[in-house]
Amino acid sequence: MSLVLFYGFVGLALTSALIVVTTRNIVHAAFALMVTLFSVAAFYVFLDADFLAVIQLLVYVGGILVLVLFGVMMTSGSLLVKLRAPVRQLAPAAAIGVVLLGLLLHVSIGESPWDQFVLVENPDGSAAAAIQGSASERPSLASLATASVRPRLSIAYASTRAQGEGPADRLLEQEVATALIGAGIQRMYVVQSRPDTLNPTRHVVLVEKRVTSLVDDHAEADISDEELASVREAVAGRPVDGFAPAEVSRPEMLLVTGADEKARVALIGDLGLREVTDVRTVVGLGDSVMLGEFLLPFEVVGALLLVALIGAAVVSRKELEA
Amino acid sequence: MTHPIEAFAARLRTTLAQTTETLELGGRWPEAIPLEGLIAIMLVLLAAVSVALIAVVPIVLVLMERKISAYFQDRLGPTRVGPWGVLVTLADGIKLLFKEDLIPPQADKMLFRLAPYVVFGSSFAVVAVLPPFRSTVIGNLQLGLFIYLAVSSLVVLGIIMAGWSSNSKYSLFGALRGAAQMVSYEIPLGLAALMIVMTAGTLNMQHLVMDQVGGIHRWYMFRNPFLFIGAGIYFISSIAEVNRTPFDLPEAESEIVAGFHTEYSGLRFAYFFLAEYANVFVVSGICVALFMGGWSSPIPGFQALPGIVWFVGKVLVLVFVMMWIRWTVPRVRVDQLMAVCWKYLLPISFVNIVGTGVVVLLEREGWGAELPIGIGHMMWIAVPVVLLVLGLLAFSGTAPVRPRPTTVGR
Amino acid sequence: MITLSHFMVVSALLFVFGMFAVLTRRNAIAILMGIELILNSANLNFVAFSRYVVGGVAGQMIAVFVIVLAAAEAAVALAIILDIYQKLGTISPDETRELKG
Amino acid sequence: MTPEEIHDHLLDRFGGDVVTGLVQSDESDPKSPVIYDPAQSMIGASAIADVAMFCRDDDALRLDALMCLSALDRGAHLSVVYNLHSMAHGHVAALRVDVPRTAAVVPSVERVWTTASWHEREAHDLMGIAFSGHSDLRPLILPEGWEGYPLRKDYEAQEYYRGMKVPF
Amino acid sequence: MAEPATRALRTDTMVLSMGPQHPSTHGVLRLELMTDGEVVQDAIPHIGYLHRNFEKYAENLTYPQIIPYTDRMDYIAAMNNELGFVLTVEKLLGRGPRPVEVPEKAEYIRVIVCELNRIASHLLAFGTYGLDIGAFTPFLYAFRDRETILELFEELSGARLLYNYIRVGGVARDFPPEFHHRLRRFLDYFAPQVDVYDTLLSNNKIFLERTTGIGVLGVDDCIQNGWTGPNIRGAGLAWDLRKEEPYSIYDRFDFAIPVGKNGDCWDRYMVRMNEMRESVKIARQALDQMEERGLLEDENFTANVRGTLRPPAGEIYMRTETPRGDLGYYIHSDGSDRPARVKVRSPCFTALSALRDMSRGLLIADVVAIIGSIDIVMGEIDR
Repeated sequence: MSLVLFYGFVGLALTSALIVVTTRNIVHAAFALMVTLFSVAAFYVFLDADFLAVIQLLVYVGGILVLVLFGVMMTSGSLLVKLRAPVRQLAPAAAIGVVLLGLLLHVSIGESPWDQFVLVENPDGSAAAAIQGSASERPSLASLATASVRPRLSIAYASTRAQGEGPADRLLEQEVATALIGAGIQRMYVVQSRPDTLNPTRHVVLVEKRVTSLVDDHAEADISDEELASVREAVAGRPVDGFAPAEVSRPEMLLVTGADEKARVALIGDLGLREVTDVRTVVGLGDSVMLGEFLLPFEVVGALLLVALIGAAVVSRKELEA
Repeated sequence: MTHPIEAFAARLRTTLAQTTETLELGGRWPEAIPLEGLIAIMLVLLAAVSVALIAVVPIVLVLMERKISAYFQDRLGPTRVGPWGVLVTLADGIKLLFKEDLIPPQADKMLFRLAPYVVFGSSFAVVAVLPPFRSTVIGNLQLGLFIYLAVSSLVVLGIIMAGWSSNSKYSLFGALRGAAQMVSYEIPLGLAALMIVMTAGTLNMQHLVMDQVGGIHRWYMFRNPFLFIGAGIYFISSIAEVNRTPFDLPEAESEIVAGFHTEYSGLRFAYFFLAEYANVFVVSGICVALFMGGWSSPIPGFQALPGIVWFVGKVLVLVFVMMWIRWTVPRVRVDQLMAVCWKYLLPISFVNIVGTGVVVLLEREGWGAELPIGIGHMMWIAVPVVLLVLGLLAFSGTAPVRPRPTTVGR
Repeated sequence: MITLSHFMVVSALLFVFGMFAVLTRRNAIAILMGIELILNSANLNFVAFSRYVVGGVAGQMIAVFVIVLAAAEAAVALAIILDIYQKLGTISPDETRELKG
Repeated sequence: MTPEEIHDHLLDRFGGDVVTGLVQSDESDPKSPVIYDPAQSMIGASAIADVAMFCRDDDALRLDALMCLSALDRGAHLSVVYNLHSMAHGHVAALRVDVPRTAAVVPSVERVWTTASWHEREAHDLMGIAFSGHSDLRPLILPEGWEGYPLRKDYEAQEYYRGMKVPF
Repeated sequence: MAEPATRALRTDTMVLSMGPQHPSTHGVLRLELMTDGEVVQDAIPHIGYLHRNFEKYAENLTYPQIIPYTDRMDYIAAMNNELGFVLTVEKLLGRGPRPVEVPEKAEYIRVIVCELNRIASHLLAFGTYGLDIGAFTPFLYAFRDRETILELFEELSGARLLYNYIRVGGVARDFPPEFHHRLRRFLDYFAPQVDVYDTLLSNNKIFLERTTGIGVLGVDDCIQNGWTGPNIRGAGLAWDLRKEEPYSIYDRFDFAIPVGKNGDCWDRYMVRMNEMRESVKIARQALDQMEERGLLEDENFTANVRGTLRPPAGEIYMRTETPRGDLGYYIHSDGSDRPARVKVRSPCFTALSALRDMSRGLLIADVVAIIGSIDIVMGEIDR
């Protein structure tokens, strides 16, 4: 079903891109560009980059396209100017286009090198080892889990509240367990956090009495009180391993203890797979990543945007005194 | 690779379980129901909810607007169609249905037809993000609030398309004015929403609401003074976003007739009309979810009625205030409109963001831990002091009193 | 099953269309649209690769930067185009030959 | 000052050939008196602009408000009557210019009183008096291309106006 | 206006024609706006869409027959038009052999009726000005109160808008029984209502923002442009014909003239609002004086002139204070029963003539605000 949707969007994107290139009416071109950008946002959703899809919608379609439309309106006087270049210019451009297209298609469809291996990181983060994955199949979790190195894993979504026992859930549970075992993790507690009615800034943390042991095939066992206390203490109120208490307020949360018994908190997004880098899971793109590794580039880009804004305003200011 | 389907089915199960749990049917769904069955149920549920919202909401709001404006203006409003004029919107709809759909001569036919659907579509797409129920049936989207901002910026495109394609000076004027107004008021709107994201830490609307459960003191609006001002800014820019008086410049009757939908008639005009009222509902819905505790009840500990009743009640209060403003306040001029946004709303919201940032930081550092109530609430003590200082400043210099005309006896 | 090569084909086509527009269009703003198409196809490739091959969020981050830069570039480009339109009354790249020696 | 005193003031300022006479009401025959409520000073057509400027700027007169500018068709000739009023002194005066029916040209007083510009355009439309020196004498009330001057006694409505039958 | 040579670059001035069917042009006025974006560079008014040539009619009708046509000029304040014409004719007759003696009751009825009409006209101005600026509710309140006045007129003269009530030598009909009670009850009800309107619109921050400082015209510019009535009083000159050249029995009443300060839209609007209060005072004093002098029971309300009306030959000019300013009648009679020429000096005609200079460089919304503030009626401009 999602394949049909995907091909639908591909058709939409390509036809509207064609319209942008060939139509004589500049305004039609602008609105065709809108459709193209819209379908590119759809592709991002297919690539699990939904945060990026929304950014694309907001910045590109809502911002830049409106800017272009204003530009078109301002210079609408020149609308009727012939948009078509004379044939003398069309031929070479078309030729270059075809050659380039052939090159790109060869690269993307033929046996291309990077299907052969999956980039993984060694524990010390150094050289990446190559694992022979099946060409087009996305490397399944199981094959990764057995790798001796610490793999970049995807943890399937495991709902900790619904305790669903359906076949799909069992499968998901299985994938989670294998992935965590691969990362050297034994026990999985289920943590439920509810905002404290009395003191708004603190969070009462309920730790389920049951624990799922990952090693012996999901046996559910009640845990002793002091272990419950230790886990609760590990999570409640104090930042655990880099997560501020606010993070803890999420209801669906999975607490896993590593081999060295140090409690680590893994936050599970509910929209399919999330990349897990050394277990300190990151939920999609929106949260700490942006402020984590990519903080400096963001500041630079922010400054650049400001400069562009002021420059544009100065340049387009109409000479009032004229 | 079927992972989206798996995730979909899993979430489907959880939400179905939640609904049965709230309806006290014991949350265990038998595994017997196949995957396709689950999906079918989900789609039916989704369709039912959205159709209900699409059909019912504008009709109620249009009637509400006409009745309320009538009572403001000391008249009765529609009374003929149905008891107390309740069916007047249906009558309007039918009338518009049978009215002839004119397309102006040199209009850009294709865009002219497309514009209403773009505006109508993007206004209604935001309904998916609203968290009206205790257990979200529609979509537990991780990026709910962000999606709202993105989709609401699409309406601008629809308006420009409508204005450009109807090939008349007035509609082009209205469209450009509308686009400029909505684009510039998106910024304070976004900043106000950003403040909530900073305090709550999540973009998921359902989690925002759950953080406000438990009575009026838990509402973000009253958490700290900065958020209170943020709620004010959000409300003002949402009025501008929906093009209602005092910011209804795109359809300023007295200046440019009816703005971008001057040339529309019949069913196409009905789309614009419905879209406007749906937008009013959606914008106040988001405001309720963000600042006024969504489906939670204002009285601590008393959540007798289901979530939807509280939610719709609060939304109707907000819509009433919007209508109240519409029928008393005159219209702002174009440059004053821009001045309000760029010279007043934006600087205030920047200050607010810094303020909220400080509050969030202090709370995270654990400052508020030992205080009886949160640090945000403690800040309310500072408000009267600030007002006092501002008052002294304002009245220290003699403010220029409006020169009233002197009645010169002869 | 949607594989990496699907996305690469789509972005290749988008890229070619964009380039074709840049080369042949006689209106500065149409050229600007062509550039937007090229940037989008690049973004698509970045995200596709980060999803299928590399993992992690680096690819998406680059895409965000590209979008931000596209915004800045569009703003400045349009300002210049408007200025040219004010001065010369036309924005077709052939006729704006004022700087020619 | 009464209109008569103003007339004398103008007379000794401009002399007999410019201020040609005073039209006053005479109630000699009680049965059929002739009433000129504001007495009118007859002014030579060519000098009206300077007289008007003098009326406005002279300290004794200071007739700064043009109350009404009326064009009349007196059969033999057309005449333009300027009713003036002084806000400062409060007195009222009337100037009158008679022009032959065929060559009806009167210098414009637009520069003296701004309000005269529309009054003169209206007089030109309806009575056919051309005001020389007027900034833009486009038709004000009548549609473009309307033949004839409606307020003249000998006015015949045209048969068709742009294909539309005129006399209904 | 030739394109200024200095502007090297081609600005895209767009010609936007506002009217003649347009919600805010108060009748059939076409405004040709040269706009550069929102800023108006030139606003050329085109009038003549409502031109019926009253002056040609007047030359072919006898004096009593002309009165109904004077209503059709300023159809919102018809009584004041009629009064102007009738007073001019009576003044002309007064200088002739058979002067007309208007009974005292008729004089009082005329004053009451004209002041009521002034209130109704200002109410309409207040309501439509709210609409121009964007506030919808004041319009409803204004028209609700105006309705009571129109009902009073209907009871008195048979018509709501075009009354044909004032005649040479008196009025057409006497007060119906109990009329003065209803009138007094309306005046007592209406006096505090004006304060309600003040709170509704006058002191509203956005209304102030939209009207103060817009369309400013100094006193001497007003005189130059021939502005009269509330427009010139808004600029600061206390010029009211009822006080300057008291006609009929206005000198028996004590009322004030509201005057503005800096001649902007808000001042003109505020002058009209205060004038309504003054008109209520005048009407009340008139009613009291009628009761003191026992005129209510008095029968003769008209001098019922016998035979055809033949004023003496000659030319006369007289003006009266209508809600829009000085309405002047210039009558040239040749002794017959038909006037040789009737020229009407209309206050709105001169008010609109100044619009072009005032609206250069403003925004479209300001031009709409200015048109609303000078309160024009196209019937009177086109005649």
